[in-house]
Amino acid sequence: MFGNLSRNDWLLVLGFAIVVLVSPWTLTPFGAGYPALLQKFCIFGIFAMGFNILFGLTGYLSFGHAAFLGVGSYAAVWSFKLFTMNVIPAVIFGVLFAGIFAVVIGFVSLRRSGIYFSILTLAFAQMSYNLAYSVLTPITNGETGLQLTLQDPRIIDNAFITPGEGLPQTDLFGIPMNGYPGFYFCAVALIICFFLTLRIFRSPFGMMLRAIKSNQNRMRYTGFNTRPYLLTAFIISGMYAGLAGSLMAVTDPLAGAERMQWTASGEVVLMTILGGVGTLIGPILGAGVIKYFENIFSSFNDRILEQLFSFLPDAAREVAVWFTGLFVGEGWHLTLGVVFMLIVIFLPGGIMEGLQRIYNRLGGGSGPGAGAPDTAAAQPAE
Amino acid sequence: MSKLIFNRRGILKVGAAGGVALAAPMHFVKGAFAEDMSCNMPTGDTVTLGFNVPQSGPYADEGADELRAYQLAVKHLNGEGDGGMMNTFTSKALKGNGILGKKVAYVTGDTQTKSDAARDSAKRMIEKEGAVMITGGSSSGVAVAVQGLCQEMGIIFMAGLTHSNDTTGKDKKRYGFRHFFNAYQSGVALGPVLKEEYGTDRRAYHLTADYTWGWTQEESIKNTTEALGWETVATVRTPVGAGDYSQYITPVLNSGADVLILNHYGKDMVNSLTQAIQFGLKDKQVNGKNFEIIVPLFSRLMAKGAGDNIKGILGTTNWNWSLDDDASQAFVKSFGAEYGAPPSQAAHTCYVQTLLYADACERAGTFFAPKVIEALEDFEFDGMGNGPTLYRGADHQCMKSALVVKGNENKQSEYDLLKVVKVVDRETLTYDPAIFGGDLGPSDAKKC
Amino acid sequence: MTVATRGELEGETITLNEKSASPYFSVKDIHAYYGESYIVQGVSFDIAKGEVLSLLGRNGAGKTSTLRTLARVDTPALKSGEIWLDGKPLHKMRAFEAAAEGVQLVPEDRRIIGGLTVEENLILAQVTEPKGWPIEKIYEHFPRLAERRNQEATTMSGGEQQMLAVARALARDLKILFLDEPYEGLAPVIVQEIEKIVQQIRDIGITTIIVEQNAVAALRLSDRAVIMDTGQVVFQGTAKEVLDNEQLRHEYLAI
Amino acid sequence: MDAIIIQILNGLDKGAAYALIALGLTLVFGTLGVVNFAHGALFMLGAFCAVTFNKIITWPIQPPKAEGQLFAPPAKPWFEYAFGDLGASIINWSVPISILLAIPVMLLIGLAMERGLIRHFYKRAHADQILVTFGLAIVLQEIVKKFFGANPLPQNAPAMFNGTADIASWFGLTDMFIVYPWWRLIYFLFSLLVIGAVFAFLQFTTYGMVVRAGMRDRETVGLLGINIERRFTVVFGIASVVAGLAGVMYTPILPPDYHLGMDFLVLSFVVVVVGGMGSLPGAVLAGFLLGILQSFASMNEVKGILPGIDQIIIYLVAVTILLTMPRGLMGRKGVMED
Repeated sequence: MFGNLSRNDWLLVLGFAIVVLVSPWTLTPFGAGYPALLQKFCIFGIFAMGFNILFGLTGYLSFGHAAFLGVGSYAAVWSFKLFTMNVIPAVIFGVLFAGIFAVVIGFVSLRRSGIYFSILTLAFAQMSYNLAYSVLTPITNGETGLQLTLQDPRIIDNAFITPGEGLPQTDLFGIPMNGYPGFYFCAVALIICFFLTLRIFRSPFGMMLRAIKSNQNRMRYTGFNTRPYLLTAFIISGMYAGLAGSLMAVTDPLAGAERMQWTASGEVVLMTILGGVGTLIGPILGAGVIKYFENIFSSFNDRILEQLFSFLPDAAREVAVWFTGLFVGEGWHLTLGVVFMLIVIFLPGGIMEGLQRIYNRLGGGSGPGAGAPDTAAAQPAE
Repeated sequence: MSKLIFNRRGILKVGAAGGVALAAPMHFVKGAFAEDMSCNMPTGDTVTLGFNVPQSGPYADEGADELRAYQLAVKHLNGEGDGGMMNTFTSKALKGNGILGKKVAYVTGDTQTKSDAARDSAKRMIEKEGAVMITGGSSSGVAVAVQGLCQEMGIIFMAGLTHSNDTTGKDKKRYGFRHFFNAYQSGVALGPVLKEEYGTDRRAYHLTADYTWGWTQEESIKNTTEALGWETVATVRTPVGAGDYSQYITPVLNSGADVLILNHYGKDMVNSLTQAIQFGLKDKQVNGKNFEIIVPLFSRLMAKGAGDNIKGILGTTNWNWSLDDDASQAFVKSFGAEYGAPPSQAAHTCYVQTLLYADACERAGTFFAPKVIEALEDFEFDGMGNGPTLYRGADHQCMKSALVVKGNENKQSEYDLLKVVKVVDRETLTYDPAIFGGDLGPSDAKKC
Repeated sequence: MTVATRGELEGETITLNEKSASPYFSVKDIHAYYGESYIVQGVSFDIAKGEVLSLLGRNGAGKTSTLRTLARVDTPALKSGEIWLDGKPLHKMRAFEAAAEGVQLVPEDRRIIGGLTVEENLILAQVTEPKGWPIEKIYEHFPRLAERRNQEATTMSGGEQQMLAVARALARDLKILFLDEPYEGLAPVIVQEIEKIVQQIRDIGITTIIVEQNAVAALRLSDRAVIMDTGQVVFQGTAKEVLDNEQLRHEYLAI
Repeated sequence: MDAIIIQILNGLDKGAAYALIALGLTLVFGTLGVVNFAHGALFMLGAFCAVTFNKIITWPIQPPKAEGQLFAPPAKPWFEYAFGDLGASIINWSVPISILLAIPVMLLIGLAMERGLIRHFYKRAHADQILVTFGLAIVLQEIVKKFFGANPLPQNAPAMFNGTADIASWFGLTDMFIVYPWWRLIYFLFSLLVIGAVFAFLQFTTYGMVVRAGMRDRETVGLLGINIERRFTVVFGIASVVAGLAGVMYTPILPPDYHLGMDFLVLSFVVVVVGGMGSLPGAVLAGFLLGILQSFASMNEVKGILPGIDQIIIYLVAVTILLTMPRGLMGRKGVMED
């Protein structure tokens, strides 16, 4: 059944699983070893990985993928509100609804290609966002975001147990899904998604998508209908986004409209490109880097900087604090912008290309293409 | 209680044990669950507060001013500087040696004025940096979202600038407290002044930001004006961040309305007001009366953005630096000396909230959240710039005076943008907490 | 003996043979790529001043790519090798610089610029130095173009567009002309007309390379021929040699 | 009827801003083939040229603090001190005058941006172009935020253009009430002027003809001995000036803040694509069309039937047009389709 995976691939999955599962320990020295951020790494890793199945393999740049994230979140929270706090149905609903949404949007948007496709997806996502923010408030609770309330029916839970005082927590058969258990739940989801993605990359279907990317026209001339393949890829990547959205709700039962805004769609594009388009690991790394910056850099303030530079004489310290202050705290966006520019200018293939270069320099590879099996799939964005 | 709960607890234990085995690091093995331990109770010689303010996005300037106020409050709590409102505050529990003898430290985060980002950043401060209390915010959506999170995690949330009725209404939480006034109180405060200035025979046209805060404000003001005998011509919802409002403003011209009420805040307010003036609404005569514009919620920082357009326009505000009571004076002096500019209303409410939390801990004698909540509920105090104030236990809303202000026609300084027309007293603004529904929920401590 | 050429100065070893002069136009072992695909695989040949050379071969042999490389357009990318025109190192230049040295390519799809009139297309050729025939002179030689001077150029027939493409090249002071499939897709009557024009160009003494499917037509005008296959030169010789060599014609030209 | 006419005016005015931004964006895309996400930032920088000019000439001279006052009284701009009434009227006219500042500044910014960054991305994937220019847009706006803060900074139109024009009376329509702010009318006329100037430049000058030719087929233009990239650099500078001028003149309508560019970015991309990638008339047409439709969708009568339509109308129109006209209103085949 898994005949298309080589021994190296299995080792890759195993290695990946280990790296993910030990991350609470390994990331602590970097200040990232706390559940909320670790959860975000996994969730956005899934989101970016799914996005990459569409963008990386077929070259179709969707600028509205955040819509599926939002739909997944809303569906999951509604599952908590209506049925049960158990996360399994929530995840299923999230993926399912995002999938249905993706069928509709994908069917329409894939009638066009290139930037016209991008704008169509952007338009759909922006419509979803604007409506969710205002007119659809009965479903989405508008700006505040959809939250659990004490009045929720929760019919399945309430049929079996008397609700306690206060809001219930999301749980997996009794294990509350916040903090580290929540992280491990997301981590397992990430590992499963990674495995699935690897399989897609190695499957004939994946090859077909790559072929579409490299020469759609030629395939059209030969009378080959590419759209079913594209639509399938679109739906799969929409479902990944739905899963990510539902996991966001699992770890924090709230769904806000701004998850669907174009900036959120833009973010996943940035993550993917930053990490390395079309590579297996790249998007996950990209997601990690951006979330890390957002969480860690924005938390720096002048006081922390003062401490950091306390070894300097007064005048030099002031200059140092002022200068670094430009890039952290409220200036963290500036850092983000600068990093994007540096990466794109100097590392067109994203972080993965950087790693590949380091690997080659260390003598690990004797030439291009001799790197790790997953990076061999790396190719520049078209 | 049904026995099934018992069963569920059983599952929970097994599950949690599994979780512990999996997640062995840090938090799960940290200390036994003692009787009165709540989340992040400080164990060393410092106590960490989490200041969660918008540092990017449209409210970044307000966030910066809030942060200034927080830093000032920390200074005063630690016994540095001139003490500001600690000297005028009627509760004398604070000694200027930190809180309960622990030096106050703080961590900061950027809410980006987005619920998700705000919750992420609050979570970081709680999970990673050990903040025992979260405060801040410059929008109701964010306040409600963070308040919900804090309830789940058992961390006290002292709301910053949030004006929606929901924050202490239908979305109120046991762990959330608001010092700032709300849309309902704005309406009540404005009523008599509107009657006095514009009479009882008016036709009002509402432009309302299309989200929860806008709606509650529209509703509150509409109720007030209709009670005065005003007619509501139309209530039009405008998209948030529309930028150009011309297409919403032009219909006002021929609608027969003689009052325009802008239920906008922040950048939206600056834009819609600027453009309304541009369309000549202020110079218009309708039904033999001067056309008037009302902005129910004012802030000085926004007034600055609107420039001269603000002149003569009525609105309400929680507090203004021009107040001449001792407390306000002490605060303005202290803030002005530190930063060279007077504090905004957002800065004021954030400063007060920090002091109130610290004071509650002192009075409770512990950081244990349920006890601190108890100390805050139904707490009576004065000397914080809004006269005698009650932290109402039923909905965690402060009952205090608020201000009706007018854009200053003749300013004495760069910051002298708002003129206080009337200080509306606490009795007038007190309402029945039941009207907005909601449920505070339990105060039982959470470990984290 | 001759004057030292640029090649010598740059350390190139040139064996002085009996011709005793470096060729007017010289292509030395050029290799060019479209992205990853290796298209031109080490092509070398020389042309003397005023000579006409046919570049022949089957579809996909790399003829057009070679011409494009010689004209220094951005694709295919020249990875190694040298191109010399009258002592100037074209391989170091980009298309617009090569054009300033007198290189002109008339591409196979003519590349008449849409949205511009016939006259504007001609003016465009004379925006920069060196200018060739004045536009009035061009109109004398191409009365059809004169008739249509204010018409949008792409609305003309294929033959007329081909005329314009050639005329546009003549509007520049050219030292070498690359004609890529000048007869492709044209009716026989028009082909004759174009052929006449090419004949004229030849008579003026402009060094020319013709790439053409119709080998016979091309060879009629040529002094020499180069045959390419899979990106490499498989034969060099006079036009007559090709026409006489049955096997060669059969194997590479299908005639 | 009055309402409809006024909404058309609103639409034209809104459309003027969209069209100006989209025009520059299309110019850059059509020539350099670069998808420039920093174009909105150029609009914002233009607006801040006006702000900066105003700041410079109104640099406050602080009167001494009176006894007992905590904060100093309002300051007087030094231009008024130095030049009296002339100074005052220059301050009054600061927005239009700052055009003189904006043109060279924006040209320099444009040239520097193209030479320093964009030129290295001609042959890179569109995704790379988007990313790098997006990064640049963030950097630019954060720098502006650092210097000017996050709050909107109101700019006043010259006093003589305050208030409204009674348009109905111009046409002797006494039974109608159509008034419109002077400055918005001026903005509309200004945009027509700029658009006209750009088109005239492209249509009636040899330089413009070369640029047009380059947009169609840059390879052939190169074969004719023209260094088209150098000319495109100038085009980038022009696009940047157009965006900047649009920004300068917009400041009295919308008090600018650092985020202004991002607010317009997505919208202007929709406009460009609806117009058809690379088509200048398409961009202008789409700008005005979407502006007018947006205004109509905001009318109470329309919103009453379709609540929320005003929030999505632009996107809805974009979807409809792209599905019925594959390459937008006036797009050409093969541009940006793969």
